[in-house]
Amino acid sequence: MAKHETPMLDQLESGPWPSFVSDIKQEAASRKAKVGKVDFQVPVDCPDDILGVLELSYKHGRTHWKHGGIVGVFGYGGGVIGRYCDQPEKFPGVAHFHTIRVNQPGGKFYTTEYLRALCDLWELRGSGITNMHGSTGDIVLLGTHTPQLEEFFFDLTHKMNQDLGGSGSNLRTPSDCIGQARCEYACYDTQALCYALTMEYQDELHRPAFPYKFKFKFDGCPNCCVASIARSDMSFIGTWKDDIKINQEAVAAYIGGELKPNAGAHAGRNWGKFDIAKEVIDLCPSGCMKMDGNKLAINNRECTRCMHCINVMPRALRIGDDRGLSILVGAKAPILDGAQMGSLLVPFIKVEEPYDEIKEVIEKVWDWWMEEGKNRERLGELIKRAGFQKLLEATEIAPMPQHVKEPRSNPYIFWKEEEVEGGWNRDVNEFRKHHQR
Amino acid sequence: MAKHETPMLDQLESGPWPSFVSDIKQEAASRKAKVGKVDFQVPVDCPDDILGVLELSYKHGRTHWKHGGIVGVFGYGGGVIGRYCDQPEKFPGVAHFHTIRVNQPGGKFYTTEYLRALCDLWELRGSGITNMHGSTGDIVLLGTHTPQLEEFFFDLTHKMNQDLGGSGSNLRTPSDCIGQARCEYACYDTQALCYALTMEYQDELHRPAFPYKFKFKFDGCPNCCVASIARSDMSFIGTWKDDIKINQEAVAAYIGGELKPNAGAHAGRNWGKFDIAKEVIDLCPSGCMKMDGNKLAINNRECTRCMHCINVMPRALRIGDDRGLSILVGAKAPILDGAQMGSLLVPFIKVEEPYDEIKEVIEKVWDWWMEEGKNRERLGELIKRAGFQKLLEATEIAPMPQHVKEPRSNPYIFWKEEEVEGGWNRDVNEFRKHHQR
Amino acid sequence: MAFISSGYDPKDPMKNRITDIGPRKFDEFYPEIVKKNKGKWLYHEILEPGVLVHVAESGDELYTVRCGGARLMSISLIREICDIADKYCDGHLRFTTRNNIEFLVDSKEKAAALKKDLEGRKFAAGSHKFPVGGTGAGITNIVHTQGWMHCHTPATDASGPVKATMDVLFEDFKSMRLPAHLRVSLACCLNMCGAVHCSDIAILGIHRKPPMLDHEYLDKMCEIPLAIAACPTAAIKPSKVEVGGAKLNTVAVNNERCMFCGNCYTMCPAMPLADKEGDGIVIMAGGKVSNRISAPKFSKVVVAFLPNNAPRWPETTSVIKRMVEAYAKGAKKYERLGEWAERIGWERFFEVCELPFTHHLIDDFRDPAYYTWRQTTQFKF
Amino acid sequence: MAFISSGYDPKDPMKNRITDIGPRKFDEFYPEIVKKNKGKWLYHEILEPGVLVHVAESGDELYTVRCGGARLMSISLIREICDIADKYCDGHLRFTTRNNIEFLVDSKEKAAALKKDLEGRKFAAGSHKFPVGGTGAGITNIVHTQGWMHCHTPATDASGPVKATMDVLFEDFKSMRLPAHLRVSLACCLNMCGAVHCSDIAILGIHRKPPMLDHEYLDKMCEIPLAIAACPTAAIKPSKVEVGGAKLNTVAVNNERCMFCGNCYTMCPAMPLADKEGDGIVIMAGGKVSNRISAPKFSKVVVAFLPNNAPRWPETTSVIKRMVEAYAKGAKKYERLGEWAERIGWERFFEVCELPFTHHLIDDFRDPAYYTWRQTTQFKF
Ligand code: SRM
Ligand code: SRM
Ligand code: SRM
Ligand code: SRM
Ligand code: SF4
Ligand code: SF4
Ligand code: SF4
Ligand code: SF4
Ligand code: SF4
Ligand code: SF4
Ligand code: SF4
Ligand code: SF4
Repeated sequence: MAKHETPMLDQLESGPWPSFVSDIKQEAASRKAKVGKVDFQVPVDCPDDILGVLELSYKHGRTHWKHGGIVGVFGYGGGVIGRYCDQPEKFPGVAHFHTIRVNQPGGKFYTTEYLRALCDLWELRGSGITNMHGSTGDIVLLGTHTPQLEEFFFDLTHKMNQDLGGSGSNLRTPSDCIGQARCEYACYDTQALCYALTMEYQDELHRPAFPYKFKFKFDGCPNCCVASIARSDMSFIGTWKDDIKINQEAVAAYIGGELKPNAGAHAGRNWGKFDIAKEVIDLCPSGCMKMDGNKLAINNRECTRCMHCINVMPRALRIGDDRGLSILVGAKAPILDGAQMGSLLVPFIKVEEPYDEIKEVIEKVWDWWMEEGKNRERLGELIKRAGFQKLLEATEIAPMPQHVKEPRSNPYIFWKEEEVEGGWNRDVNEFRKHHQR
Repeated sequence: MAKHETPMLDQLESGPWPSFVSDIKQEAASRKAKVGKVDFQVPVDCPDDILGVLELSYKHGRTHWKHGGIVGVFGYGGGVIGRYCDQPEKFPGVAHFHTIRVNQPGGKFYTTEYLRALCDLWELRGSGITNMHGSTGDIVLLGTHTPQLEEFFFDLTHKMNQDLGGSGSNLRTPSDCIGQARCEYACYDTQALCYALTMEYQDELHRPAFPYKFKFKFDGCPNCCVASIARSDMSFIGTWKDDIKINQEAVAAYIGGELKPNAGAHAGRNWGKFDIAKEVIDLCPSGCMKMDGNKLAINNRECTRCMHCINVMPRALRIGDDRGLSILVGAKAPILDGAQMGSLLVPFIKVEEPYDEIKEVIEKVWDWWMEEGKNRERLGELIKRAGFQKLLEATEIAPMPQHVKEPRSNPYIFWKEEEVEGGWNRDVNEFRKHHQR
Repeated sequence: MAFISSGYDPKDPMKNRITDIGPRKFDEFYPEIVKKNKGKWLYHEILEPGVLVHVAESGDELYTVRCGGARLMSISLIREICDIADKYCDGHLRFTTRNNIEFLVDSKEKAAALKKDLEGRKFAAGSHKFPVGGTGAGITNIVHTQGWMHCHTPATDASGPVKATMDVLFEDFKSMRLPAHLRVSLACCLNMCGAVHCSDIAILGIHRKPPMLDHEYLDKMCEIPLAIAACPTAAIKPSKVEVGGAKLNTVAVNNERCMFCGNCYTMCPAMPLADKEGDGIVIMAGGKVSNRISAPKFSKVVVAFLPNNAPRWPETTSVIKRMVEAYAKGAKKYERLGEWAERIGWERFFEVCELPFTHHLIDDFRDPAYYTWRQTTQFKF
Repeated sequence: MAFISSGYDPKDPMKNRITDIGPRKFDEFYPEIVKKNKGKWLYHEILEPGVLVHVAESGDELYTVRCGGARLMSISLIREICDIADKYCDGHLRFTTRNNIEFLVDSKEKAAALKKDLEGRKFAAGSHKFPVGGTGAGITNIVHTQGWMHCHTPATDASGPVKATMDVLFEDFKSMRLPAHLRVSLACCLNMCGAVHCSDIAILGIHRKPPMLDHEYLDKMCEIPLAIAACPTAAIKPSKVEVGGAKLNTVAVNNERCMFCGNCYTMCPAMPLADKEGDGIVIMAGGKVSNRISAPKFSKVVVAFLPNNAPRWPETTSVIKRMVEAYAKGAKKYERLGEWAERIGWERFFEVCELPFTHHLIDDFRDPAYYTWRQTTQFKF
């Protein structure tokens, strides 16, 4: 007795992996059951209609959602993505279907108390359907009607002391890896820095003043568990300057087989006896490791901190103590000029409250981008267009070989006049005295 | 009693390396001595004036040569580079200083008889100064006066049965490595192919009909001793398809130290005992070698024919027997769009007289380039602008993974209408029936 | 239904309005054991697929049970998750950066009981609610986007292909037999929300037909200059049409130059691209994000097009399965898919994955394309 | 001097004119032993620097004595070379692709005598005429271009810097102590005639001042549209000037956009760039051509500018010497300079070669520049 026939979606209820179809159906049932108990502010059968629209898309092979235009809450330029169904008569429950982005907490840690409150609120004022989480990191509340936007926001701020996340041409919701909260590899407190900067830049987050979107992500180490290097205009990635700490007994234990390589990550297959030469030393990208008799020796000066040896032998090797982070800039998806990974701008910077040094870099980058960037031009695209040197000038960072994978292979250097002895002004007639036409 | 004071150049007579200054001085002296014996057709003191101009350039830090405009021999569009001195009064001997490019013989082998005849001719009709050889490969005869150009050409063709090389927007003088004439690595006869194509395309070589210059170079194997992959619009590089031939006794001899690794190329330093694992097996880029007990085993299917192992153990390893060449296209110097190495177009083609298969590829490439290429656009630049696919279409070569180092990382595929089911013509009103505005 | 006011006053929006308060502070949500040992973790171990222990300097042991799920989640399910967290984890839990759920407990026993409980829970129709796994050298949850569930520009669905793919890869979610992590991602259009541009395997929706032009309404619905400016290939020009006598401003598209990016549609709803036959899926492979051993890599296009064959996208799932098996068979321990492909050479990759190589896979987009062609005599037959 | 006619008749140029006959056929010039064993060589050995033996299936042994020389050569010197070839090699010799001279003989004894003879020959002022060497893992002859000896666009000389550099590298021409071949090349302007764009070490002339404009003559001397079209950065625009009352067509250059390539000057002699302070040398390093082990590589700019300090270019030679010594010290056997720099990282390369890193070395020329920046957290301090 479902509202819509959904033969294709029903097919997706089979198979072992959790079925979103079954889940939406359970929500549909739960809402029906609560009629009278909950005074739903958006149509009760909204989840049924979601399934209905989706089934129709499966039939047509096309989406049935259209542009949202500008909907949102007063004074904010982001946090809401407007959507309307292009078949509102068939699916009145989702005629409006705006998403709300709620700024997730650091490390995506929750208390059930918080989540339950959010569920109650979303049951009352929304579809009851969410994304835990969106790709940027937000809690994405999927679908409500226009009149509910302000109401929801008022409740969210007043009852839950919680704000929206970003969208539009502003700072997007920053996100971080779990880091020091549970990870021995963390070189700095990702959650603390992420939170501090999110709070410092609330205005940039809520009120579009940028040429385009701008993203921060915080990874505690080069393993990049929040994929910052690939997905954020500015990535903050933990690293260290001094030596990897070695526990030789534990090294021996790995060699001897008492400890599982890579913390057991490969336990699903018999890879044979652990071979430190083949599995660690030979794979070290900088070739800076060797065995001194039965002791492991690392030439730390040549180490590029790729994490491999530490990942393989976490009980034997630990990150150094002189910790900080590297800042990389410009990562983005391919549209329009091709994808970019972050490019190294600051090799090493200390992470110390109130993080003034870090903020200084951020603000210099923003000033330059807001000054030079075209509409809808991501930072990475501007760096490409203007040249990396320009970014260095704007941030007052001295050029160093760490900035490049390799020096330029074309000799087309744009010299500045002040760099050239005698300047550029010359008298052609002087020249002609020695060189006839 | 030199004609010009040349204090700076004189300085370059010291030091062990052969001094071009001393050499030019000796030519100046020789000409003076022959006055009366030889009826010099360009000023006797031409070599003195060369030194004079050069000294002046050392003083001024600037060249004193100017554009040659269009000088040459009747009916040819190339072979002569016009030059004039911008201080003709000071240096009448080099007031005109056109170079003549003489198409060198394959492998740059000569008989003294030929060279002497050329010297006599150049003594009579030119400066007596040459370049053995120019970067493209020609014999470059450095400096004569305009009236001598036709005279020289007449003598060259009639007395020496020798033609000019290329310049301008035409096929440039092809050149080759020594190959089978003296090299055990040669996978085909570079001199035979170079000569056959040079003769076949004499018209293209002498009469500019191309958008820009076009270069052929012929390397007998991937060692690339004539640098074809870096310097020719079309490089013909020897390779093979079957197995590297192994002489296990010789392998043992290398391991045992009876044979010098790399034919003694490293004899100038004590590198310690030869270690086949470290020096060969571990350096094999495809990792396809190993020792089976004391026998060397190569997984030839995975071999990329880089030559390393053969170079190190020439007496143990020999190129395969199923030989041919690879054709790479588009190499050029950086001007204007950045340098290009040749890109692989034909992985393997047999080398059999009359080379029709090879000529077919060449002519398809030329037809496309002459059709699509802009003025002064090198083949490599056209390929970049039009896309590698277009070249494949023009040459009717099927796309294969060998054509790429890696597949594209952007998904911006330019689909053709005929590839897409239902084509591109659609009725928006049909669409609107299911999707309201 | 009666409208329930939150207290918000439309006539005076600023009346005790609260703004710019940001997210709740992370430490409010930390479990005790995390508060106590934060920054003092010594090492960790993966005890079995989906179960981790982290040991702190204090000697404390933190057990994590990770389970997968559809990130498209109802509040009913979230409430069930809360019930579980209340029962075992004094009300704490977290989500991972790849949409898995992590329950944290302080003893092995609790972890075992919890795991048993989770594995037992199923939806009415029989699929797991909380499959435990997704750790180590296996395949974890697919990060994805909206698709036909919410977005206006998708060329495929997200949740459907993800479900279909995870059903096929389920065994690898629950085991750790692969040479290294294998990350699968999906994005439903070229905007590529997420990290599909650097995933081991990526499923990407693409359009293949140029926009339709809703001439009659175009000028009303769009800012024509913005639509024109949005096109990366300058394929859009201003133009005029006659509709029922009236001369209307509109645009013309040079179809030959269209790369089907959909930017015009984002700017102008009167230029829809979506089409049943035209739209479908591109498969990419060989990307990575971590800096482990090799630098991060972009994913490469390895299959130019597969149809949107709902509800199960069998062509897509079988290509992915083939790649995973070839990788499992051929790669060395610790070698990511892209590192493996580069070691054996892409010519071998296509061979062992039984994928045809078509002209679409050769880069012809702008200058850098040159660097993807083969500038050496080194290749394998 | 009396004009000597070749027989060419200006009034009837076609009169028994011979054209399109091409070069002489290679085999006319082969020594007997080459004719006999061509394509049947078994192996070779480098007996000592500059002396090679190639052994054929027939058992024949071909000894090669290679000697260096300035490719800028007088006919007097060529005649001397011929005398030597007549004496030892029954009138045969060849030149290598790097402008060395090779004398081929069929016995060890002849080779020894020949070598002795060659080493003995010197110019009046004392420099060697025919230094034997240039083989194996050493430094062979420098391939170069015209410079101030013949060309109109050079930013430095060719023969002079080459002589100065080879004097400094002479020991390495005569020995084989390096880890691998080390190729040095020179080109005197950005046209880069030769293979400087892929040499282990390259000396390259560059201009640093935009063209002067000879307004008064520009329109007379040049095709203005061609000059404008020649500029890769579109820095040149048409313009007008007043010279003595007369309005003349000319061009204007946007100096900020100029990359000093000299293309305009090649098209238009009224736009000279050459300047004593402005012109000088760029040092590039790390290129290679062979496909051995690694694919061919482009040279990278490692020193942005060194002055034209004639006649010895001491700044240039000392930088080169430093690089050679650092390479000799640091590289592994068989490792080319570029392979070494990549293994230790360019940050280390600059350190061990004691070269400053300046902003000029960061690529900012067009799109591909991005790929030269560092997109990983991996680097050395
Ligand atoms: C909701 C979300 C996908 C998801 O289901 O998770 C999303 C959804 C949209 N993205 Fe995105 N992006 C989302 C994360 C991303 C990411 C990943 C990230 O942030 O880590 C990227 C790649 C990284 C990057 O920023 O480059 C991303 C790259 C884009 C782009 C391409 C931008 C570019 O410069 O390359 C667009 C196109 C645009 O901006 O017009 C885009 C545009 C959009 C729009 C607004 C479509 C549009 O043009 O209106 C989508 C709205 C969909 C809807 O109906 O809700 N979205 N988008 C993600 C945000 C959820 C959250 O806040 O947590
Ligand atoms: C003579 C020679 C240099 C030498 O001393 O050896 C030479 C000399 C000139 N080259 Fe070259 N090129 C010479 C080999 C090369 C090579 C090397 C090769 O052919 O293997 C290259 C790099 C490979 C390539 O073709 O890209 C080369 C790339 C150029 C370029 C850049 C072309 C490009 O597309 O990148 C130019 C500029 C131009 O064509 O206007 C150029 C232009 C010139 C001009 C004609 C300068 C001009 O614009 O008028 C030079 C005349 C100098 C003179 O006064 O004699 N020359 N030129 C070489 C020819 C001698 C011979 O025939 O053997
Ligand atoms: C929980 C999570 C962080 C979070 O804040 O949520 C996490 C947690 C850990 N990661 Fe991660 N990674 C997490 C996403 C990632 C991502 C991001 C992604 O996939 O989108 C990456 C980059 C993937 C890539 O390179 O494409 C990532 C690359 C790594 C690596 C490098 C692996 C490699 O071979 O390149 C390690 C090191 C290792 O596995 O030994 C690592 C190691 C770890 C460790 C062992 C760190 C530790 O000591 O606790 C954690 C458990 C590993 C495990 O799951 O087997 N983590 N890790 C994320 C779990 C996602 C999931 O639900 O499966
Ligand atoms: C004579 C000559 C060919 C010719 O037609 O004239 C030649 C001859 C030989 N080359 Fe070469 N090469 C010659 C220029 C080149 C060039 C071109 C260049 O430098 O401009 C290259 C590419 C250089 C580069 O990669 O940048 C070249 C890269 C090689 C290699 C690869 C070396 C490497 O480590 O990458 C080998 C293999 C080897 O040396 O074992 C090789 C090997 C050889 C062998 C051993 C081949 C043989 O079995 O006879 C010959 C003697 C080697 C020696 O000189 O030690 N030849 N060789 C050229 C001598 C130039 C000179 O006077 O010094
Ligand atoms: S990025 Fe590093 S610190 Fe953060 S969770 Fe992953 S491994 Fe731990
Ligand atoms: S971290 Fe990476 S680079 Fe450093 S020693 Fe370990 S494996 Fe080598
Ligand atoms: S390219 Fe190969 S065949 Fe030719 S000379 Fe060099 S090594 Fe011999
Ligand atoms: S030729 Fe190169 S790739 Fe082939 S086996 Fe020898 S070293 Fe390996
Ligand atoms: S990838 Fe495209 S279709 Fe999917 S959510 Fe992002 S913008 Fe929408
Ligand atoms: S889809 Fe993209 S390329 Fe095609 S017209 Fe629209 S904007 Fe231009
Ligand atoms: S490099 Fe430049 S200056 Fe030197 S010869 Fe070639 S074109 Fe002339
Ligand atoms: S030197 Fe080159 S860049 Fe400068 S104006 Fe002339 S052509 Fe343009």
